[in-house]
Amino acid sequence: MKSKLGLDRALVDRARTSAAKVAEDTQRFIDCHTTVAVERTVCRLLGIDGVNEVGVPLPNVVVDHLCDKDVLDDGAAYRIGAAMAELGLSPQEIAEGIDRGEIDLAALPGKREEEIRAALAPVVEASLARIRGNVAKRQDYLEKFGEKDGPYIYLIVATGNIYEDITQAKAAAKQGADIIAVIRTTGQSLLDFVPYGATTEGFGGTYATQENFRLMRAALDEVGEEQHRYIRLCNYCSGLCMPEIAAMGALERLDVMLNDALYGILFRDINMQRTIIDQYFSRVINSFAGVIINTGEDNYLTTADAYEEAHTVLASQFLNEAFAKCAGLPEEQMGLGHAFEMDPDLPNAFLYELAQAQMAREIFPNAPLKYMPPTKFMTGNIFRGHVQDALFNMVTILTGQKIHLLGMMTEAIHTPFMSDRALAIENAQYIFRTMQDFGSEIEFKEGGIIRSRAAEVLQKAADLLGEIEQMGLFATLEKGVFADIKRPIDGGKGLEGVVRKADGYFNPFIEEMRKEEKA
Amino acid sequence: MKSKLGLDRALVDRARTSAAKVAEDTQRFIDCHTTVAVERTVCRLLGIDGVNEVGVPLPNVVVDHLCDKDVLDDGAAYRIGAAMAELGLSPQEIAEGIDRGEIDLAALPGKREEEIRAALAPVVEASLARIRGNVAKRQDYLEKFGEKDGPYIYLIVATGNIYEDITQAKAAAKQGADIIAVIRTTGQSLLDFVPYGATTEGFGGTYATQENFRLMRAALDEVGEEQHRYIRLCNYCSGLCMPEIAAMGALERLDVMLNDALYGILFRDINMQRTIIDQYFSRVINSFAGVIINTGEDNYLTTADAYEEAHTVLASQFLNEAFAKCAGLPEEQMGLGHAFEMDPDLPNAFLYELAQAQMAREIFPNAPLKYMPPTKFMTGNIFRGHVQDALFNMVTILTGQKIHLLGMMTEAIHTPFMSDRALAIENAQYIFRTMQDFGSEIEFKEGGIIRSRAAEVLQKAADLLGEIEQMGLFATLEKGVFADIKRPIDGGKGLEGVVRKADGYFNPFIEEMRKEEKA
Amino acid sequence: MSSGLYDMSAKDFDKTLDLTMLKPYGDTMNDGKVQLSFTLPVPNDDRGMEAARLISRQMGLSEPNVAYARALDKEFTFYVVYGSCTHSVDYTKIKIHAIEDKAMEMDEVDEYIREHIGRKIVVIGASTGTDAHTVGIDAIMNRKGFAGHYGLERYEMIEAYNLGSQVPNEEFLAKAREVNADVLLVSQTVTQKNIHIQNLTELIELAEAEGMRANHVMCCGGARITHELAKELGFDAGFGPGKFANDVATFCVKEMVRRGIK
Amino acid sequence: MSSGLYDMSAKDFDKTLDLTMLKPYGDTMNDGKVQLSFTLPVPNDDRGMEAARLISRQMGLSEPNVAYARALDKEFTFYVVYGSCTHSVDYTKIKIHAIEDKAMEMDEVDEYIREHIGRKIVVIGASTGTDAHTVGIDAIMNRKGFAGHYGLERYEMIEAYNLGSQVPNEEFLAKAREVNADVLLVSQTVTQKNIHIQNLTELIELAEAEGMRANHVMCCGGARITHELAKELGFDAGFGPGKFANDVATFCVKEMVRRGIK
Ligand code: B12
Ligand code: B12
Ligand SMILES: Cc1ncc(COP(=O)(O)O)c(C=O)c1O
Ligand SMILES: Cc1ncc(COP(=O)(O)O)c(C=O)c1O
Repeated sequence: MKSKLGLDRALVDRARTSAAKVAEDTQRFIDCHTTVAVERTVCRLLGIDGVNEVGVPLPNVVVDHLCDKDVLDDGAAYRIGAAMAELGLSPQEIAEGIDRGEIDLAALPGKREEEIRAALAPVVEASLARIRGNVAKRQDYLEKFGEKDGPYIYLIVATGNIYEDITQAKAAAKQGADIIAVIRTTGQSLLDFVPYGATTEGFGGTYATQENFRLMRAALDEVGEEQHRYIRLCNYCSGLCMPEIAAMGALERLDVMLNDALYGILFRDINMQRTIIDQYFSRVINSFAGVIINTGEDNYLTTADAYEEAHTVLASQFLNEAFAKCAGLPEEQMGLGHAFEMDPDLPNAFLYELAQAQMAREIFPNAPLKYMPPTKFMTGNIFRGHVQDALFNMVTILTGQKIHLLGMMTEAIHTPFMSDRALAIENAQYIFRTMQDFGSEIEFKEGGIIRSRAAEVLQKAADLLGEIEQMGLFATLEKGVFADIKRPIDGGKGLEGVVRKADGYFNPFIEEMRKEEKA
Repeated sequence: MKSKLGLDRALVDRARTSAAKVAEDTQRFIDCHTTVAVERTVCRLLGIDGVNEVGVPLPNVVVDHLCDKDVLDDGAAYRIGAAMAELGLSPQEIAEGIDRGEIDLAALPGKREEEIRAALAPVVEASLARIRGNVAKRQDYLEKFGEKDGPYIYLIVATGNIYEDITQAKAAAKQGADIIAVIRTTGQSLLDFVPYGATTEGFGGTYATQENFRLMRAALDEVGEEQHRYIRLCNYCSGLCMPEIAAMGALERLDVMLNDALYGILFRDINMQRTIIDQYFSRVINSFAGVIINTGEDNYLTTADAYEEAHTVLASQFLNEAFAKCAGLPEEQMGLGHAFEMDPDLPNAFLYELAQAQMAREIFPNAPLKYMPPTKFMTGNIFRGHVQDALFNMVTILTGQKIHLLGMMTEAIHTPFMSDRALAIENAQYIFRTMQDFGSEIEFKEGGIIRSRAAEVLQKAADLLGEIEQMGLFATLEKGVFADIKRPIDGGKGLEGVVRKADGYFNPFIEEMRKEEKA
Repeated sequence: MSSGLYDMSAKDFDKTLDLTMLKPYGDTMNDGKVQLSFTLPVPNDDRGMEAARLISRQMGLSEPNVAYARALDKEFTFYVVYGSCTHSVDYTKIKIHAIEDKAMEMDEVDEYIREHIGRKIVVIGASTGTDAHTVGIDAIMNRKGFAGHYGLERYEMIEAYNLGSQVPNEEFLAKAREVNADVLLVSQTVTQKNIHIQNLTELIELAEAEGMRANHVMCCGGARITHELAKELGFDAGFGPGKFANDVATFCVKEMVRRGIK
Repeated sequence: MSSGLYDMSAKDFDKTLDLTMLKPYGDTMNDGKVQLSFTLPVPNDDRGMEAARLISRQMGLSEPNVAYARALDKEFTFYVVYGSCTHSVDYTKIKIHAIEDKAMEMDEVDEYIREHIGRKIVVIGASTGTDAHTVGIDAIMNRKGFAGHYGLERYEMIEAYNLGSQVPNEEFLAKAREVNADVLLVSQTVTQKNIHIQNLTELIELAEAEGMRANHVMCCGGARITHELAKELGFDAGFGPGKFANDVATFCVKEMVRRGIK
């Protein structure tokens, strides 16, 4: 694609280099730490599942046990592997034993690493094979039904009840949705465990559970077969259980995961060390499972002003890209985020928005950019809201955004009704059709508002990344550079779940998954 | 304005020349005919007003009388002037006398033309002075409040009740309307008289009466003073009373009049000779009164297909321009019409529409183009309708249309509610603001869809006008070239009101008004 | 040790569809959700909001949520309301006046006429009264038809007369007599102040007065016409949006046979 | 000789506004026009149309016009309806729980506190429960304020503590005791399944249990909060959209004086 904005390529490179340095710097910190979530993820990937009598998930039982015994720094793999070698039990049996108080992982005799790894190997391989199977199945579907050109129409369901969600999701898929995201209930991102089983109660969303994933996946496959389209499934892994949910998604063939390096820190007040460690493993998993990640830059604009703070969105995209690269994620899976949050009262707002979207497109040419609809300036006036959404749809078709999260005219009122979704799809399809080739028909005047705006935002983003490179990521977050939000390095939720790795620590899944990275 | 379409100027000139020839040709026919409507108009301008006991307007009483006596071919001015000279009565007194059966215009002794003209002169001058006064008053207002850049927001009111119309119009004006059009009741265009007085019953619209004009004018002046904006008033003169209503508008300071050379023929099955004669005088009046005319090309697209028949719209614009020039109307008062009637299901429809609108803008650079909203493809789905209207608003702001008739989301359901209008204004203002400079920011790719479409439509229109030039206007209308509608030269309504002028015929108003034509 | 909690509430959830108590649906069966908008002739203030809420309650909405209020003028305010409708209908008991005949295609209609009537039938159509809208009647009558359905003029066994628009009722009936019409088709588009009802009623009354009602099939159509309304007004059938020439042709020929009009 | 007619009908027209019988307004006083949209869990066919019409009738619409029907899925259909509401409300009898105090500006509030209370007052705010929305409470508390109204942190005579979001009710009250708060401000944005009502009720009950209710001014706010609802739940006041720091400050200081909280 020919640049329509005449962006300064050297400046783009400078910004990207700064971001890479920040990420590499942080990666050194990540590499010597683990967290309770990371270790619960290892448990899950080793096949530990289910809840105990009082409803505590077994991965939590095991990891809480390791914490209590103060041996989490060895890693769950090491300790469980040792137990497998010693007791000849499966990880699940070991977890159940721990729950019954019959097994104490800290009290078992030590083993040599090779022995432990050997015990783990078949279980690790089984788990990886299941995920590889999911990747292949997705590939099959795509080959059978074909991949979609143009934007993916992305819709949320959020009734709180997985069965109602399915009813809604199927209707949406038939109407034209390409991606269905099941929004999580409020508060789940602050749970330091993943609920279990099919759930029918939630507020503003539905619990992310493995069973819910499975139910929705099956439902979407069913409509997909009927419609001869592959319908992608999306959920959220940000929060205190980031890698765990990524693992569940990998196991149940989710296709898209909300997964931002900084979101939990900024918007959920999760401790920054915790999140930054968790995001790494989660992205390794998503990368391996062929899952597209969605980053959350759109959230900045719900608190900060979209015109003033546009450059922080771009800077964060560069950072998310850099962290994703550190985790081996291919560009084709980087759904970097941004959002249409311009004030409807601002003259020429559409032009600024267009500049921003086109800029993102040109700077991250291979990324399936995730573009979020107006939310902040949506009001109870559903009629104007529908027009705001139409303009958002226009920007996507004019600039080639890929993951297009449909806006709802009732955004300011409630989580979507079935009809809200249908009208939103109709709106998007109409705009995409009537303006099909508009993007390739128009050029932007040299020295005009659009080009100047893009140049200005890029300049500011590059400067900001330069500063962050000097300060380092943690200090930047402490200073409140993003979204006006200051977070202390030792504040927020979940810091108590961060542990420095011991010498013998290993995580077989990170090792194996990274081996298979695509070129 | 630099051409964005690279139109072939020679082709534009050729089309314009063809149209001019057609109009000149027709003008020769017009010049030797008059109609009952023309003569009633002369009566009105001579001050004849009111209705008789059974509700027949006095201008009709007089003209019916002249018809009965078979002397209409002398013209009302001649006969009334003669009576004035003879009886020393005012035209109104003469009309009343006729109504009482006391005066027989055919039975009075003949007079020399100079004598007749002398008797008429003060009355003619008084009438012209009143209209000149209206022009000056409008000018004063515009100087005081300033003229609007950008598009005029044009809204209709159509309750059937002039008092409810006023309530609606005032609300609309406060919300941002620049032009208020009072839609006429269904059927009025086929009345061969103009109803009298304030009216409170109508279907799909309100009767056009001089009193209704006056009431609404006063109401709009009142809000205008309050809002520090001049609010323009629009009504419809097409139909069997075209010049009469133009005269009423001139007397009551209307600013805009629907007035198309062909509309009545095609869409109301009015006889073509009748309409073509009537339109001439009506345009002379509108020209003199500083009234912008709106032509009705949009109507073609409610029956024919907007993609297929786009060239007939352009051809008709050329014809309306040519006829307007024959009547001395300055370009600044030529509100040539077109409409956004593209099928929402047609891929790239927006691009074709944009091409058409931009083309009209470039071909008629000084005309305050009148652009009509989607109607044909509006459905009971008010939500999609609101988006269709938003796209229409976009085309206007991108291409500089001037008279922008707002679309209503309830177009397929009912004549507008007060809230429909408010939402429509909000929609337009939002689009105009958020895309304020978008038009000047973008260029259209050479050889692209938009430019090619414009070239194709222009070519077809020029060819069509070439054919019409050969055939002549009447034969063209008989063949059904426009809007797929065939009209026989002697068919339709109102032919019996057409009369060949006698030798002594004169129309003092046409003479005087045309003297004052702007350069 | 975690900052989260282990427990999560789980309640029973009624998601049973009961067709005898059918309710609007937002995102959960039986939630009753509806959207409303309207204007009240009052100023935009707390009292107006409350009035909007009360009107909504009267309409049977529980917990109406006035999501938007906006002054249209000093004394007019527009409201958007969401709420849960407490009313329900017994869907199983709904009686519809629907046309039972399954629509035949053009060829089948022609065949049916040949077989059951044995001569060309005569159909006359118009948009009557002051109504100038022809697109609807043209959609039914014109050869080229509409939305892929050929018009009656193209039917071999139908002789079709389309009088266009603004045809007075008297003139319409006169013409029907003149051409010996079997079927009379009337289109009405303008419905403001129920002018269509006035006009259609007048036509039926005239037809009855002139003794034409019994031996003619009379149908009306238009954007706001329903079969139910047509029946109420004394027509044999009514056709709204989404109905095409073959729908009306099917009905008319079957109705002729049913009524023994030959 | 003309093809037109001279007569035109003219009927009486009721255009009187009667505030004791207030009705929705479309384009004519008392026409009662409202717009409705909803989904029914039934297929899109004649029977569904009729169900939509019946539901609308039950809501009190006369002559409901189902302007649009569209299948959302095999068994779900969306309808847009227009009709005339036969209900009316007596506007003159509407009682509103509105805050009577005319909002003072920041300086006036400070002055009022100096004069009538004579010391800095302490205000504590949070978005409580699982609610993570802070923009609302920030709009009220943050120095920079919102839409041109400075936040409470900027008031000279107010000591303001903003605890942010997702603050459990117990923690909120504990903090209030710790800082000796006079005024407690709670924001609630998520309202799905009435979680806000649950949460606000719990707070009031806790406050009462801990003997804190009487000597504190307690207000809540949020996009779906009305003053009426707040009163019902036992708060002193509620603030919805379009309310700013000076509105709540005015109410709170006057309420303190009214209740003799010094
Ligand atoms: C095109 C159009 C016009 C054109 C008409 C051109 C023409 N030759 O017909 C023009 C521009 C001339 C026009 C003028 C007016 N119009 Co007009 N017009 C429309 C418009 C945009 C589309 C109507 C249409 O063509 N629909 C397409 C046809 C195919 O649909 P249909 O009629 O429903 O027909 C289908 C079925 O109903 C059925 N059917 C219809 N008739 C029949 C008959 C039989 C026997 C059968 C079996 C079936 C059948 O079959 C068809 C195919 O499925 C509508 C708005 C809209 N989007 O609906 C306004 C609309 C109908 N017009 C309206 C009005 C008010 C007017 C005017 C009165 C405005 C004015 N005061 O100037 C004038 C005057 C007309 C008059 N004297 O009657 C209003 C009516 C409001 C109301 N409910 O009363 C509408 C709804 C617009 C609005 N919101 O104000 N109009
Ligand atoms: C911004 C936003 C977010 C941001 C919040 C960022 C932040 N730091 O606050 C993010 C992206 C994080 C977010 C997340 C979610 N959100 Co949210 N979000 C919004 C959004 C777009 C705007 C809200 C807003 O900021 N309004 C602006 C402020 C200034 O308005 P306000 O709160 O009404 O405040 C004014 C008054 O009400 C009053 N006021 C408010 N509080 C108080 C308190 C007092 C004491 C006083 C006196 C006055 C007062 O004063 C203010 C100024 O006038 C709305 C949609 C919308 N357009 O309204 C959805 C919305 C509120 N979110 C919603 C949902 C469901 C969620 C999620 C639960 C979705 C999910 N499952 O992931 C999550 C989780 C949040 C959680 N656990 O609570 C729903 C709520 C539906 C409902 N009615 O229950 C909405 C309506 C969107 C939707 N249609 O789905 N959201
Ligand atoms: C990156 C990212 N993760 C997660 C979420 C939402 O998750 P939760 O509300 O459960 O924290 C969002 C929502 O916008 C997001 O952008
Ligand atoms: C040029 C012109 N005249 C008149 C009218 C409407 O007038 P009537 O319905 O009274 O014929 C229109 C309506 O679209 C029009 O375009």
